[in-house]
Amino acid sequence: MKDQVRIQQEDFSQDEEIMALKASSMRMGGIATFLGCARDFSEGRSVSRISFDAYGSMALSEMKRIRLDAMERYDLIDARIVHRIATVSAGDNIVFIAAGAEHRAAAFDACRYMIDELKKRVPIWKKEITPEGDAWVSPHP
Amino acid sequence: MKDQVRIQQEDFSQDEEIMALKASSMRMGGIATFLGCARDFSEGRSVSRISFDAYGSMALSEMKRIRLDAMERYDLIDARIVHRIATVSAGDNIVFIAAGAEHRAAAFDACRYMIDELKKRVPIWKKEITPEGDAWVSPHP
Amino acid sequence: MIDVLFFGPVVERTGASLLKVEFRPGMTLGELRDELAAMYPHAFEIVCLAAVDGQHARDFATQLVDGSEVTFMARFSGG
Amino acid sequence: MIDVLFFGPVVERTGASLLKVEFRPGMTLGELRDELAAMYPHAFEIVCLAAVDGQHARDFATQLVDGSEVTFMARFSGG
Repeated sequence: MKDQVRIQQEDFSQDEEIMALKASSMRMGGIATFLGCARDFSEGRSVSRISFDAYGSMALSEMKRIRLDAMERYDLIDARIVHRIATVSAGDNIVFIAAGAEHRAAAFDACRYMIDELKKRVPIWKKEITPEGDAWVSPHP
Repeated sequence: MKDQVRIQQEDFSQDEEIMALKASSMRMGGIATFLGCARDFSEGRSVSRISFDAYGSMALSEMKRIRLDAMERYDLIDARIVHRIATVSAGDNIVFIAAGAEHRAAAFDACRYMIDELKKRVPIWKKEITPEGDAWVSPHP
Repeated sequence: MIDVLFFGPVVERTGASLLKVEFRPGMTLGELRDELAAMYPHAFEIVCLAAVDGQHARDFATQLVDGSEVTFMARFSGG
Repeated sequence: MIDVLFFGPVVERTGASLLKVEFRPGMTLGELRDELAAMYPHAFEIVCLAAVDGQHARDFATQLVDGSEVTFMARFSGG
């Protein structure tokens, strides 16, 4: 079984991740997921590809911590976080987060918490490759 | 390509549904999904299987309406709703909802809206088959 | 004729999933409900929603038309 | 020695992803930042987060220990 929290180059399968998530319990009534994808257009420029840089060891330990925080805070049964570090094209998967709980409210709240925290706490940077040149993404504060 | 809104007996694949959702645009940055599953335990009783009854034609038209309402309300790029009507066992999939938007907040809000509305507006009833006998589920008001 | 449909927990209490009820001009949804509730009091204890021709019907003063498909439903529990 | 790591938009401006800085007893995170900011002013314009040994470091008065791994980072943009 693949780890619950991973940074990897290759794409992932939602079916596989959900099967692994569900394997932990038959008491899971609601699973909320978030899938972040590469867009072909950002802030008015067309984007051909996106590449990433990461502080790998810290990124992975922060992602593990976010998972544990969410599990405790929302009384989840299980959760998974996968982030790709690769050069991707428009439409490609970047990040996948899944939260499984007995009921749906906790699953939704936890899933949203995890992606929000990931954006705040995990040292990963995105570079947009556009026909006019490359540019590191500066998120709005 | 399968319909965006369906009632079906057979299981579905999240990978397939997400691929169909993404096919509509390269501008989708965030996809939120909800997967409802059969639990092995409900209100203190163990549940072996769950069966369903539905007012099929109305259920499908209400699901289509919920999708359109969500698309407009949250400015989604696309959305999908699949509900199984079958006899399922603990851990099995029941309902899948996906909302794709440019950004994540709209995707989350819309996904939650659709499952909340589905529970309120769609004429489907669940019967829990337990070792002590069968019982239709009465949701809390 | 009016087709009256029952589903799930309600059909369990009426014993029938379809009733054919004679149409009377001017008949309202509320009148139909009251007649059926008198015949199936146990089933109507859990009825809390109605639909006419597959549309949610909240106004019981609505006049039915001949050939309507009406359903009286328990609280939904899908999803 | 202190290992200083740079990533993404910062490494683009420093031209180096790793610097080895001589350790001085009592040296604080803030002192290290100020020295590096003087050497790489353009890079430090976008630095807004620091970490010591892979942990977020918010207190610039923190004393470093010999062998620490320190990083000065631009706002994250993953996810």
